[in-house]
Amino acid sequence: MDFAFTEDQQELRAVVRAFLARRARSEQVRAGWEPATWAQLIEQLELTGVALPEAVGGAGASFVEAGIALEEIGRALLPAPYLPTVVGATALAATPELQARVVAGDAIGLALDARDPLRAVASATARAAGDDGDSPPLLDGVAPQVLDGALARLFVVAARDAAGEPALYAVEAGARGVRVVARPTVDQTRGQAALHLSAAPAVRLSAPGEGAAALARLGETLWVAQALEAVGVGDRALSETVAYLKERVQFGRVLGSFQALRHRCADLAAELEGARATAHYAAWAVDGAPQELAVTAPLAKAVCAQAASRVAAEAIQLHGGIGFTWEHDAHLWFKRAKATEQLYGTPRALRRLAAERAGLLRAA
Amino acid sequence: MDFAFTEDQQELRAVVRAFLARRARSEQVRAGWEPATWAQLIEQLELTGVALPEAVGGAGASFVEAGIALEEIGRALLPAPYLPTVVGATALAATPELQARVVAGDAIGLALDARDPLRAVASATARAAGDDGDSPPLLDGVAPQVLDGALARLFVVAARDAAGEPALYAVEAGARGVRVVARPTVDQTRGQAALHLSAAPAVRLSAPGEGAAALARLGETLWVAQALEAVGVGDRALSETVAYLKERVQFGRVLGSFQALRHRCADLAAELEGARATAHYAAWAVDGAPQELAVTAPLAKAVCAQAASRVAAEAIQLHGGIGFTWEHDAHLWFKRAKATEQLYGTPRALRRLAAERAGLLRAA
Amino acid sequence: MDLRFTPADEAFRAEVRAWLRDHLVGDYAALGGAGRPGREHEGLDVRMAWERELGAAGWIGLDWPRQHGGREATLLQQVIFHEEYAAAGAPGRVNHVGEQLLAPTVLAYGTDAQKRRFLPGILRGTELWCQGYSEPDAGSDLAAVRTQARLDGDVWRIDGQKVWTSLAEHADWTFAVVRSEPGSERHKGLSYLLVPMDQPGVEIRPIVQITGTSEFSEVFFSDAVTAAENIVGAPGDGWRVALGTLAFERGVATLGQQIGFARELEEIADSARASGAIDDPEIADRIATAFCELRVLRFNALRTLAGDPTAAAGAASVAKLLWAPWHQRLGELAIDVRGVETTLAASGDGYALDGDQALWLYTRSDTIYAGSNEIQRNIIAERMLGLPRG
Amino acid sequence: MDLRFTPADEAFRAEVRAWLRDHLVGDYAALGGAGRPGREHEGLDVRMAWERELGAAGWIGLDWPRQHGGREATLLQQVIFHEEYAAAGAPGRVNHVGEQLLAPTVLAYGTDAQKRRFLPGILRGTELWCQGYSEPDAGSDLAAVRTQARLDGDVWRIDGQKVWTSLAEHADWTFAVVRSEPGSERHKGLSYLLVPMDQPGVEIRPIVQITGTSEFSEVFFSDAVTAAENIVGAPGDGWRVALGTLAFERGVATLGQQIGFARELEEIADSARASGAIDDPEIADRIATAFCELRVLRFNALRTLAGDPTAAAGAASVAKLLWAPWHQRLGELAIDVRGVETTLAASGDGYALDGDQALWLYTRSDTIYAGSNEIQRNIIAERMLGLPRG
Repeated sequence: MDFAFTEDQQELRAVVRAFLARRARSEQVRAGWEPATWAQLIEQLELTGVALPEAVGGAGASFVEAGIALEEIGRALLPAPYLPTVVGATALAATPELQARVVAGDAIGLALDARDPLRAVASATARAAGDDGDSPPLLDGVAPQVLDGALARLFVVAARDAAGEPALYAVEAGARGVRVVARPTVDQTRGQAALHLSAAPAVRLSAPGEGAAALARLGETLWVAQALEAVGVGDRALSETVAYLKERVQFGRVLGSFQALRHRCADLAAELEGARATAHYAAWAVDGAPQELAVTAPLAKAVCAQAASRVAAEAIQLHGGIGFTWEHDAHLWFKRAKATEQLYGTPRALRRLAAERAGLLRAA
Repeated sequence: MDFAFTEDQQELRAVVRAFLARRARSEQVRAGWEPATWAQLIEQLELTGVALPEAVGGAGASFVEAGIALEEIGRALLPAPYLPTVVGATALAATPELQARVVAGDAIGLALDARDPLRAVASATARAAGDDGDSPPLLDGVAPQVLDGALARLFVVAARDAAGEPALYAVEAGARGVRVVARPTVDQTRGQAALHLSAAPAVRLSAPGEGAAALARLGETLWVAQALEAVGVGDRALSETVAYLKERVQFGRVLGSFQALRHRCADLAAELEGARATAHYAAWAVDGAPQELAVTAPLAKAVCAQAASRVAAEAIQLHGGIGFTWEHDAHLWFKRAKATEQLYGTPRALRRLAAERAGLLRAA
Repeated sequence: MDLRFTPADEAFRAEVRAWLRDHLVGDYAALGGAGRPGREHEGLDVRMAWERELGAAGWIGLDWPRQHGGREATLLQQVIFHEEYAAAGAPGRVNHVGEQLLAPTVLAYGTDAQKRRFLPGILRGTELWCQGYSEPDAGSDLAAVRTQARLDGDVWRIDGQKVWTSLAEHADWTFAVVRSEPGSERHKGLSYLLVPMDQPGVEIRPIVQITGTSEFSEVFFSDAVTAAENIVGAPGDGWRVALGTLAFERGVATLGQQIGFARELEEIADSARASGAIDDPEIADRIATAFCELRVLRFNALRTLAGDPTAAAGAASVAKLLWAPWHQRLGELAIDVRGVETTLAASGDGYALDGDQALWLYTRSDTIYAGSNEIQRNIIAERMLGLPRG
Repeated sequence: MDLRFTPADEAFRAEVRAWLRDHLVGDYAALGGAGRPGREHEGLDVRMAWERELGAAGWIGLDWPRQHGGREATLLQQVIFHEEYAAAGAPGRVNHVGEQLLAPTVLAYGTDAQKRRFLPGILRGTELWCQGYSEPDAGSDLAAVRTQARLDGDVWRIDGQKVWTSLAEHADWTFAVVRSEPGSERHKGLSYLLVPMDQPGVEIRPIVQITGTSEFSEVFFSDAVTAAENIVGAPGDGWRVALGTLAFERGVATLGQQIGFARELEEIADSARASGAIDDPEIADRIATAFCELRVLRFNALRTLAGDPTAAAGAASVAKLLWAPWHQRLGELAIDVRGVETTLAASGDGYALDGDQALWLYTRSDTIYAGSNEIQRNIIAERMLGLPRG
């Protein structure tokens, strides 16, 4: 067992962090989606393909590497559709041509239920018997909250097939019957859109009988990705807060020398360390021990999102008045952390799910 | 509106506190029930009759005065059946001869459901039509957890009458069909006993049709009494902890000068101040605004018991190793506070009850 | 101990209620909760007119001496006024700072001339005030004053910056704590000046907050002037006067504030019932807990205001340390009741939030402004518990 | 990053498991969890025999150098041993202090003669040790040592008192930090002495705890003696040696400890299912939360032990600050699942508690002993976050 990142992995983290230090400064993050930055993320850093097979142009590494990127991108709050893209790409194993497009930079939107990603949001119409034949299946449905949906070229849709079974489909953003409506968000560093499907042609991604498993796997990968991103946000919030406390003088002393504040930072650091270990373990489990994800993924999301929220809330408090201004980034961390808690299952719901799956809450 | 205690009330508090400083020192508290102390409480301080009418020998004051005694006795952890006696006495309005016995020092045991004091624990047998006639009603049932039950001369029993309606009865401890079995307790400063009634002759306390209201009133008074006692326990735990922190030197400084500890004490003090105001308001409401008790009593118990528990838990922590020893009193406060939380409705259950009664949680 | 209001108090309550019923109509009634925390800049013209209505009817300066136009109302009558005012849904006051902070300071420390000059404008609702205490690098450390003032003939000349000033662009005057003795440190060498806002030397820049709205401003003084006599107390005695101002905050508005809190909680519970979120036991417990704790806030405020003398030291800090985190938790609850949809902003120009979202974000400031949680804990530890400073 | 155990590790695990299966039988198996926290004095004779069994089979001193009889096992192999040991339900070890604290100290700082004298007794399970660090008025301040020692010819003479000593009445030896330079202060002038317990100058008084049982003792030294050569390190260098001892605590037993935690949690969940308390959503959430957080403890321990170098500074403090309050909350949960009946003590002589009650009370000490929460927060703030001391 080796819990240390390899030298290559450490190098990857350093490169991504250095890139984001240049391209995701506060004013850039606030300016929103920047296609040129995304292009560099694809072309220079090859981040969308990092966990995809070499056969489709990817780097053939594991989700651990994608996780490093997720953590760093979360840390920087880069406004880019990396999370849904790298998660959605894991559902494209049967369609190498679509994976190749992801490697080339096509962003994915996850058309999932924002409360419970294991539920279908659309259904394949019975009138088109396309599930088995030549004509493509047609999807109807609405996903009201698709992260970064307005930037997606491709949607991965959780739907019921014509037989009523769960299945995953891919839908082109530009296809007929597809309508994408951007929606304003509280977390201004990440957009959402509503996806309306009306007899939209789709490509089936999951084999018959395996849809539920594919959807579960997608949801679990999503939770792991959220956990990693949250750890990045929490790490940023804590490290900037600690740096501020070391500088800021009040009552003739550096704020960080006040024991009450030091102890609160220590509690946050301990919680965040636990969350970080959990997120890293979960990132490894995506490829290394997928059978553990049923329990580990929901708990990782629950634990990490909550840690990030607590750190970000304290970051505002510990910054005092300045932390309450629009100008300071503290509110961006806070809003992202809370949105991560809210999207795709609350910490409480996911804790319960994890404990149920572990057999602890099953009725006797 | 005047929230200040009168001079007489302040004098009462001072007298009771001075008495307990002599008669409820740690070693006395640990030695358990001391009849001579109880006798002085009755004869010198006249505390069991403080809220009872002058006609039965009482002082004719209000439950505020009883509340002062409850708070101080809680503060001292005096092992004596004052709480059930003073609460039970409020149910004896229709039986002045029984109230007179309370004034004279007969302790009362509350035969209530320890989880929910509003539920009956016994029932009057149908075979004895005594509810209306000359022969006394006979009670059957078990109250497994009666506070200080082994010291009671008289039990107030929540039962169903022969018609199945809730009613309150009085049962003599020495009567036939009455069996009292002392039970060891975790909080060693307050005993419990199981009360077994088997066709035990009883005196009906509540008029037909008014039993539910009488039982509700008894339960609410009990919650207020618990709240007051808990505030006393919390006040003792906090004040002794603060005193300890002012004396104890570590790392070359008085412990109480460490800001992390000062801030925690401040949080506890704030919570306790809120609880104290609530308990005092509730004590006044028993006689001053009984219509408010339906909401105020359960919330007072919930808030005050929780405050006492938090303070007592922190008292152990802030005392360090010595706070974990049998020799120090911290565990006595801690065990009493927890028992108060557990007995007669948990804080969570009582918060819910209060909110339901206030109409906040009723279904739309 | 008798927690009923007296007949005289009830009569006063009836008088307040009747007046509000008759006068809080039309434009005034249409304001709703405008001007309350998070909405301080709404409907300002109408609210200024409303302030003058209040003044004309004698509802300003309730507790002032009669000789200065007050009613010498008791503490409880002031409480009653604020309760009724809140219960009627009357708009947020525009001159809280003038009436509750500056006026008592002038009454306590001011000259007769100052009383004649400044009290009537407050009493009639015609002169608005803003506060000039906080400075950019000072944070909770009020003594870290760097704004300078020097006496130049018959005027004070002022240079420096204040921050977190409410309603600065509408105020006619500010009271500012300034360093009048060059080279002095901390509490020494400070003076308490009254400065007109409408002059070239005063510049105001709004501070945008995490809600995207602006409730506070920075105020820059560049050779700003005020007449030499506009100093309260002696030169160099400003710290004592400034602390005096803070001490006048007796919390009479607390119970009125709690009526607003109760309304917010009821709206959240209504929303939870309508959506079915109330059936989530965690949500139900959080609503129940908020309800119980709000009652605790009320009992605690009554105990302080209706005079249990043992509750004096640190009572204001206890009240703040209880209500600010309570309100913050309420803000969290407001969006948790609705769930993931609250990640979506309201439609509208720019960054638009609905009421729940605004409450959630705005309440982050409750534990910071007017004495942060940390400052309150320091005060309680020191004054109530007697624990020594580190 | 590869979080699978290697085949070599799995083989080691199989070896441990097989040995335990074959040897943890009869009286040993009957001990159950005896000796675990809260039950440290149970079945001591059998456990001492069991310690000798372990020693004879080479399961003590796993990581010691081969020349001293160890296996030079890796950190992960030690972890595996503790996991299997806990999973098998083997009894609490009687000589943790000797094996995990004293032995590494002697290996690092001791003379060859000390190694020859003291290591074999630990290795074979024949000599038991207890710790002599804490003093009555010191609390968390380990440098506040008042126990005196002076060299008198060929012996050290020791006077003073130690406290919170586990298994003092069964230990053959103690290692004590003493003040050997009269008038010295704090970290200076201390020495690290090895002192035989069985002598007239050593008196032991048990400390009764809030559970009514006694896990610790006070140890009084009144002209107690030990040979001059029984000093580890130089005279006056005791602080460095004592800190070294603490640093040897690498947490290899952590994952084994967590297996015990998981068993406690499962028993609580079983109890909740049996009684129906599991249908109370608050209880269910607390069980779920405890489960998730226990996994976090595991991942955190794996990260530290399997070597993410970025997790080094303060990692032990993070682990302690996470597990101690977790275990305390578990104790609360244990009695809350059962409710009001847990106010009744168990029947039996004197003050008798059942397992849930004992867990509830015993875990109050988890946040105090072996570095209180407060000490851990200080360490994390300083070493991990670099925040300056006050």
